[in-house]
Amino acid sequence: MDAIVLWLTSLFPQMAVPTARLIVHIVYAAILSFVAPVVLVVAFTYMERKVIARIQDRVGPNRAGPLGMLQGFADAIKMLTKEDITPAGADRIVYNLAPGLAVIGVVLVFAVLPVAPGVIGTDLSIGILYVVAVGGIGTMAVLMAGWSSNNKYALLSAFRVVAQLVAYEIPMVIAIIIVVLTAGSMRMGDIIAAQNVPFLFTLPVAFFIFFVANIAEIGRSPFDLLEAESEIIAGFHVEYSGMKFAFFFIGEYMHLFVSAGIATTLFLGGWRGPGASEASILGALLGFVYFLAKTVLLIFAMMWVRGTFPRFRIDHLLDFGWKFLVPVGLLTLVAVALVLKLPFLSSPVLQWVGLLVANVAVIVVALAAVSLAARRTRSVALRSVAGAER
Amino acid sequence: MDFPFLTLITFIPLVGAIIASLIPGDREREIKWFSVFVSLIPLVLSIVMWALYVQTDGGMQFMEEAVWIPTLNAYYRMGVDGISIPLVFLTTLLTTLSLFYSAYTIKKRVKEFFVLFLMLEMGMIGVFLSLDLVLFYVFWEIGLVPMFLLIGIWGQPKDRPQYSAIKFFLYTLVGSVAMLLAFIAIFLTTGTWNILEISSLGPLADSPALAVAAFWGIFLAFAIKVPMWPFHTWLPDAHTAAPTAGSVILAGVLLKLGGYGFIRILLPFFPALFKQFAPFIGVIALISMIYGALVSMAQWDLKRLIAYSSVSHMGYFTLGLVAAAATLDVSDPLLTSRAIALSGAVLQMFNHGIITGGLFFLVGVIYERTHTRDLKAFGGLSAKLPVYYGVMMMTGLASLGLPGLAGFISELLVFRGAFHIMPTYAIIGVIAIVLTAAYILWKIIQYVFLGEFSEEKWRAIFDPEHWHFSLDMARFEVITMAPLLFFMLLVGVYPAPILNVINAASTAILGSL
Amino acid sequence: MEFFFNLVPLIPLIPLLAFAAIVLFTHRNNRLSSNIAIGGIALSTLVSWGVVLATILAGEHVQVEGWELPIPWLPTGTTVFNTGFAVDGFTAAMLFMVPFVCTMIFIYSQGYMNLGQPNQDPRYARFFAYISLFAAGMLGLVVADNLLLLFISWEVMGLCSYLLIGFWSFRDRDNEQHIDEAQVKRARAAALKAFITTRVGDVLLFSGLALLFSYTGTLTFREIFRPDMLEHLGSISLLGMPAVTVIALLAFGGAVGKSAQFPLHVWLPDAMEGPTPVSALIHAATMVAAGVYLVARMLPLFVAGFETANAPALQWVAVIGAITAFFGATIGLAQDDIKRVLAYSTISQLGYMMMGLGLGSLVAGIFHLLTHAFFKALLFLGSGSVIHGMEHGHHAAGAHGQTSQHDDGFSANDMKTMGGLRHKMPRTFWPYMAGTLALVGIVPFAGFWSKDEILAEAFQRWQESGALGLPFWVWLAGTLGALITALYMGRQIALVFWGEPRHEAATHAHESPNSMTGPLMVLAVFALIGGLANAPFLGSPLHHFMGGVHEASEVVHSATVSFNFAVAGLSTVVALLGLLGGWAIYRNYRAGEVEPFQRWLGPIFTLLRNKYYVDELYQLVIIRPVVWLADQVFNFDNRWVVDPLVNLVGAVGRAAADISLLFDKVAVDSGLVEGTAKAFNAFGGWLRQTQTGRVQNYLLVVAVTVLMLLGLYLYL
Amino acid sequence: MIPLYWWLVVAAALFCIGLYGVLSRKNAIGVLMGIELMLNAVNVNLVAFWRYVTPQTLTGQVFAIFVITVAAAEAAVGLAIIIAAYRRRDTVIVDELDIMRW
Amino acid sequence: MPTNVVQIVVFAILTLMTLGGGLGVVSSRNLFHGALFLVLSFAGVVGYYVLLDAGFLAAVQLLIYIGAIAILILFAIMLSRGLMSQRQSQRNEQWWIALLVVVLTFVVLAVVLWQVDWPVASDQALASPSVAISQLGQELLGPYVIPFEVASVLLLVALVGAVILARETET
Repeated sequence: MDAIVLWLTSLFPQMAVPTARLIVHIVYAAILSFVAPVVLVVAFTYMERKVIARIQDRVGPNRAGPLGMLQGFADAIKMLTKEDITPAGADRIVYNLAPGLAVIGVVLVFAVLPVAPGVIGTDLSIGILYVVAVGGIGTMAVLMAGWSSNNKYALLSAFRVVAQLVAYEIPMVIAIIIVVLTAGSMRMGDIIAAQNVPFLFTLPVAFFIFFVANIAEIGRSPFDLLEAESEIIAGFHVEYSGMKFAFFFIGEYMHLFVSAGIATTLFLGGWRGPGASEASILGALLGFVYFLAKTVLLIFAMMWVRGTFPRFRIDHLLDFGWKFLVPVGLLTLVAVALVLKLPFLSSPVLQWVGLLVANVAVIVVALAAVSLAARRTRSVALRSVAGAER
Repeated sequence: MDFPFLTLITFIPLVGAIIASLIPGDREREIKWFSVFVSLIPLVLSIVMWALYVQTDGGMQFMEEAVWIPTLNAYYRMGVDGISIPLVFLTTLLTTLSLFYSAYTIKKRVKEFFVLFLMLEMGMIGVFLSLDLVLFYVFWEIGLVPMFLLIGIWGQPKDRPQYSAIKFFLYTLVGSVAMLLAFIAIFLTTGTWNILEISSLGPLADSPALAVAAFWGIFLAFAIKVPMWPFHTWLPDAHTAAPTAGSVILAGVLLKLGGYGFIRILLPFFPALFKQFAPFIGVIALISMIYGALVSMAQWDLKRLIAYSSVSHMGYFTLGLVAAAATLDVSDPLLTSRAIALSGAVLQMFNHGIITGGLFFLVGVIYERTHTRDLKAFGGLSAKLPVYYGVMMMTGLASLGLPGLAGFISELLVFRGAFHIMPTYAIIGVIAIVLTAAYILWKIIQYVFLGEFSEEKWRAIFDPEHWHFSLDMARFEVITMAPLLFFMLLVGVYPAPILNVINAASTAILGSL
Repeated sequence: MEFFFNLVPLIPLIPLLAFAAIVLFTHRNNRLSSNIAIGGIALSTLVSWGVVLATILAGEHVQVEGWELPIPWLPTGTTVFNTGFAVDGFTAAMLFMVPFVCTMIFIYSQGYMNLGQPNQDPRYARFFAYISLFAAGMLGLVVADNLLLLFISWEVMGLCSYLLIGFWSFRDRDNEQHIDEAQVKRARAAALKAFITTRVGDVLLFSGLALLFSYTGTLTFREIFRPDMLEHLGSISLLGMPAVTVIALLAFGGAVGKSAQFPLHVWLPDAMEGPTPVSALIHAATMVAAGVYLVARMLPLFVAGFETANAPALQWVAVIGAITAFFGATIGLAQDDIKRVLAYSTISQLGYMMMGLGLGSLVAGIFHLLTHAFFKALLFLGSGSVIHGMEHGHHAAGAHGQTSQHDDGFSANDMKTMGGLRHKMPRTFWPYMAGTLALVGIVPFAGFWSKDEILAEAFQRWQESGALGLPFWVWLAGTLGALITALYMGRQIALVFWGEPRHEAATHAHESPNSMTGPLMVLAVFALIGGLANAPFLGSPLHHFMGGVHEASEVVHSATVSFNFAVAGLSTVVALLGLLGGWAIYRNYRAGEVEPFQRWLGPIFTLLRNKYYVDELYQLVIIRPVVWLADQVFNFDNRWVVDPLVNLVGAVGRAAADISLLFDKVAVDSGLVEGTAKAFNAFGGWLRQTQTGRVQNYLLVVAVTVLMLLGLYLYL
Repeated sequence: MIPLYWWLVVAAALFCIGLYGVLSRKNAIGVLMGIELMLNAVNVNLVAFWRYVTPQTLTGQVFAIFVITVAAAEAAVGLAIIIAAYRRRDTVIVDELDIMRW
Repeated sequence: MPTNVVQIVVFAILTLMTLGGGLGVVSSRNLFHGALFLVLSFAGVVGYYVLLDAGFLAAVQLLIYIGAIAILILFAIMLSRGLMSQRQSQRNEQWWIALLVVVLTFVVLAVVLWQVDWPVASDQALASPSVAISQLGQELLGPYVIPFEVASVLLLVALVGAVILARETET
């Protein structure tokens, strides 16, 4: 980004550097806020439908445009032309505020997402904390939507959303803390710089937790309880239609992208890759490509998960969050902190190995505990069954 | 730093109470035995401490000191001398026995009972150990609340437990407030809360009126707790209403808090004033002794009788104290007499704790079986409950001061001191001894145990459905009483081990006034 | 010989251990328990006699100066109080008598309590535990080297006395048939009376002890009796007297209670409610002797500061002793209960001992104590044997269907139901006769020598002073007492052993078991020869043995009184006259007749006999009008002055107690305490109106307050 | 830079608004919200003082963090109490929760 | 230091948000709206923190006040929804006294705050505030470690307490 600023000042010598920077930022923000949503939503709906279709042994969209590529645009147009309804008895202001807030909450995260070397809205010293903090806005939007719809199902859904988001925010934050601990900074740039070996390989447990929690945060299958059609029709946005519904839709897919992007930054080394550097435009472009590739890969993984796993029951979902992810996360946190403080693991390589070993140990312990608990539950269940028979 | 005996003894019960409060309330067995176990720890520690205590030195030992509330200049100061060691031991012993006894007899709200009891123990021990007025006051008040609840919640419904509990609470609180004001006055003039330091400074020397006020303020608090006539009327009510273990602790330890306060605080702070008022306080002591004995004699309620006997017996203590304070002469024949009187007073506290504690246990024994304490309802029980008869006989005899048992030694020492220093008082006080024999033998022994055993009368009061142990004293009751009987005999036959420490401390305290 | 001295602590300890063993372990096994008790006391006797032997062999150095074993016991101020044991001639003399008599009585008890019989006492083992404890107390008292240990033992005996008098004071209807309810009540009253009455004396002693302790800082006899200490005590003035006299009088108060001296003697006749061995053991031979022992032991205190002849404390002892000796004897004259006669005889004889001591003669008093212990134990045991025989006879009669058991008012103790028993119970009769002769004072029985020494002492003192002063009256009382003693003993043996049986029970009475008669015979031997211990023609060996124990105090001197034939002759004649007279008068007395004495003495006899009506009073029988003079004197004793005094104190005490209670409830509790509470309650009721229960109200108040404070702070 | 006084006055205003909420709202949740406002006002003050008086040491921020902690705890417990009261007594109107009256 | 116009404008907007939100909180009849106003007010405070160079606190404020407390409040409001009739007045009867007191308090505070001469740091110091988060961490775990631990215990207790309080009574 500094490169662009330089380029701009060289192009317009009379332009002051701060002004140039301001212009660049505004342009960047505009791209992120207006262009990215549309592009991303269209691209990812297409991709998702294709992927799911493949998994389910179907072809997927194939009518609109070549290979059905224009399907997304078609849907968008359909959305825009639909009737905009505000239900009677709804809390009008809140009802209308909610969809916008849903998008804003996500867009704000873009500000600290390093999409390429040197390309970042602002590299805050508390970058990752900011991401977490802003995440609350999305929750707020859901609550507002659910409440203001004056619809029983919408409200129930909102409750579920909050319960789920609160529950999974904690393991997510723990995973982030593990990363921050290892990187020694909350600044996105520093985190990327710390990943000579991507954290995926040194902190697999943290990655797993983060990944799972992320899926839950977005509310995608198998954690899509909030919009479980069979239980609560379609969730908090059941009363929404047309453009307002589209906003939620956009918000969701942007959230998908952003969280995948954050995961990339935290665990896959962000834009890093051979040849990527801040020094040249080319290097930056290369970095962007790496970033995009990694992100898409993660999104693909999420879709894969969606296509593979059945939906959780609500109590299982909460149990999984509170009784598995949180304890495992805490255990990992302690283990990682210990490894980092061990004096004889001075060299980076040794430290990587140590971290990996600690993570593997945590996995073993966690699996052992789970299997033990499962066995006990099963025996209790069997016994109660036997008692019932007798 | 040395092994922190005092802190551990004081706070282990608290830790135990906290842990016990975390045990689910329906696991009564675990709560009961855990509490008993916890109370054993301070008991063992106090015994070890006694063994390690250097007996030839009458001063404070095992001192601990730490800054506590800097803005108040209050310190966490603890220490024991020969006065407090027997009392601490008495507290831990009686607590353990009470908990053990209660483990069998308390049926309702078990958890609260045991938790409160342990907290009570902490408060009581704290009073005996603290050497800082703030700390002293805090512990003093801590003990109040659990006792209040013990009386109020576990009291016998027909004895108006709420009334009694509130009476107890208010009485003590009035005294506490007066004491607190006096403490503050002392602090404002001396700038320290350190009991030892204040003792050596002699507070309020330059404002006699204030000193007198402070003296009587503190006196009131301790006199109510002891209790002296005419501040005693809370005692029979509280005793009657309290559950057995509560009565035991009330008589055995709580009354000693007042006595201890007299020796540790009032006497060293205001020796001259104490001397000045000694004739008056001596009269109060005599009234307490004789009046308590007379009222005991007129009672038909066994527990109330013993409660009044406490008033009488603590009168002996007061007499000893007054004798020790009635002169400030430290030359030898007089100093010896004063030290003997003070030792006798302290020993009287210890003995009273053991004996009257035992008597209350024994009342509990019969009460658990019959749910009555009316002396007229019994008769001829010695044939039916021979072991109980024997134990009661021994305890009663110890109480009336039969030589060879504990009560005699302290009475002897008290009178030995008093006869030298204030002979007139001693001669009058002797009357109480005869009266004591009369009410113990006439009322308790004769009405309960002697005479003809009547099957109909017994069947009317005995309730076999609620009593699951043997008719005569059950094993746990015997175990509860055994240590007390042992100490009655030990102190009566060979008091040197306990008197050594007491005597050294008394001599030291009187010598330094 | 030092070996035996080292065993001294064992003497009281062995019976104590026996007591503990029985109470704790063997109380379910009756035979084992009694054997333990007997074995314990027998062992103790052996040790004691060893000590006595050692003392005799050790010569004057031990006999006079004593052997001591101090034990540090009680730290007092800057000093340490020692307790311990000591043996000197005096102690040794007591040690010869006490455990031996005890042993005899223990053995006797085994039979008396019907070991192995169907009517064995249900609390058999407990009985032996008590008497073992008693023996421990008495022995501890004897070997104590200080007043405190003495006092402890003293009280232990008091306790045992209480327990044993009240031994039949409760009953279990399931197990006991032979105890009637009246007896239960009497036993209860008697036990309590005994304990409280002696306690009055004890408190006096306790005060004396505390005073002594206060002034001297020690209670060890040897140190108290040091001349400088006595001088120091004599120099302190207390209540207008030398302190030493006050202390001595207080100690004598204790002795009066314990030894049943006038006016605290009332408990002793009632104490006969206990089993007979108890009467023998405690109320005749040993415990009551403790008072005498105490006075003897403390004799230097009584004398200190004065000439022996006019020491006020000592004079009191003599006066009280003389009064008791005479009065006790007269009452004994009119009693029908065989044990009561002996009880009053005991009181009277104790008076003799006090007389002896009061005259300043240690040896005279103690000599009589020793001989009296033997023959009085013998008499009591004999009477027990008689009663036992009568009871069996009664049972046998009941079994023959001639009388029903409970409703005829039969008392096995009543001499007027007996008669002619010398043929039925010969092995009881002969020892009993020996005891009687000893008590009456016929040559050469023990009582003659000892009583004579006292009378001789008094006589000599009278001769020395030459006036009709105190010694004369003492001598007169003694001699008249001897006459009356002989009279009532003559009456007794005549009623019991001569004449015809006056009741079915006496007809069917038969001899007691060997365990009972055996001790009687042994004791009879001592009653016969015991007097030789200090017989003048043998050179008064006892005098030499123990006479010097108080020499060190430099105030008590031992001088031998020479044998005075005039005195001895007079008393022998008097005794023979009385004995034969009594025997002759009552020999042919028949059931239902008016008593000869009553016929002759008229009102005086009724006066004496009213004692009997008091017993009836306890049994709730109406007292008939009697001659008013007799009534006056009797009442003086039992209804107006002495007994009522005790009762009055009790009544006043109870009234005071009730008033105190009332005062406590009405004034202190309701008025002061609850009034305060009510005032606060009203104030609180008014104040609680502010308690709206609304948080925001409270908060608003807080806010306004803060605002106001802020304003104050800013603008003031 | 903006003068310190402005910050303080704004914080005071926020505090007073919160206080008014606490004192006047009927609904317990409203009261709680008022409390939150007051706590925020305090925090603004703390941070402002940090920035203007002791910018070199972070004491002000530290205290703000503690206040936030307390606020979080207070909100959690307060709301739990309100919910519990609502369950029992079927009301969240503060004036109706007056069993402590007299 | 000179006052920047942009800063003043931003300050004014934030103040509007904060105080306006606050007034909305205390005055809105609809409690849900009140809660949303609360969020607005919190957002304004977030802006204040940014303006005061306390970025970390801003994030924390966002995370905790908006992300947690506000949501909790919304939650509670929704749970007790049945009682919120809009017609009923949301003010109790003492509101006017309260208003009086509050206004007075504000006046007094404003005057007092004006009168006090605040010891503002030197310009140089003002120009370079310490904003390093690591320093904050060191402060928390250094001099303030005990309050820090106490706060953590407080949170735990609050957590447990809230759970117990809100739990359905088992029947």
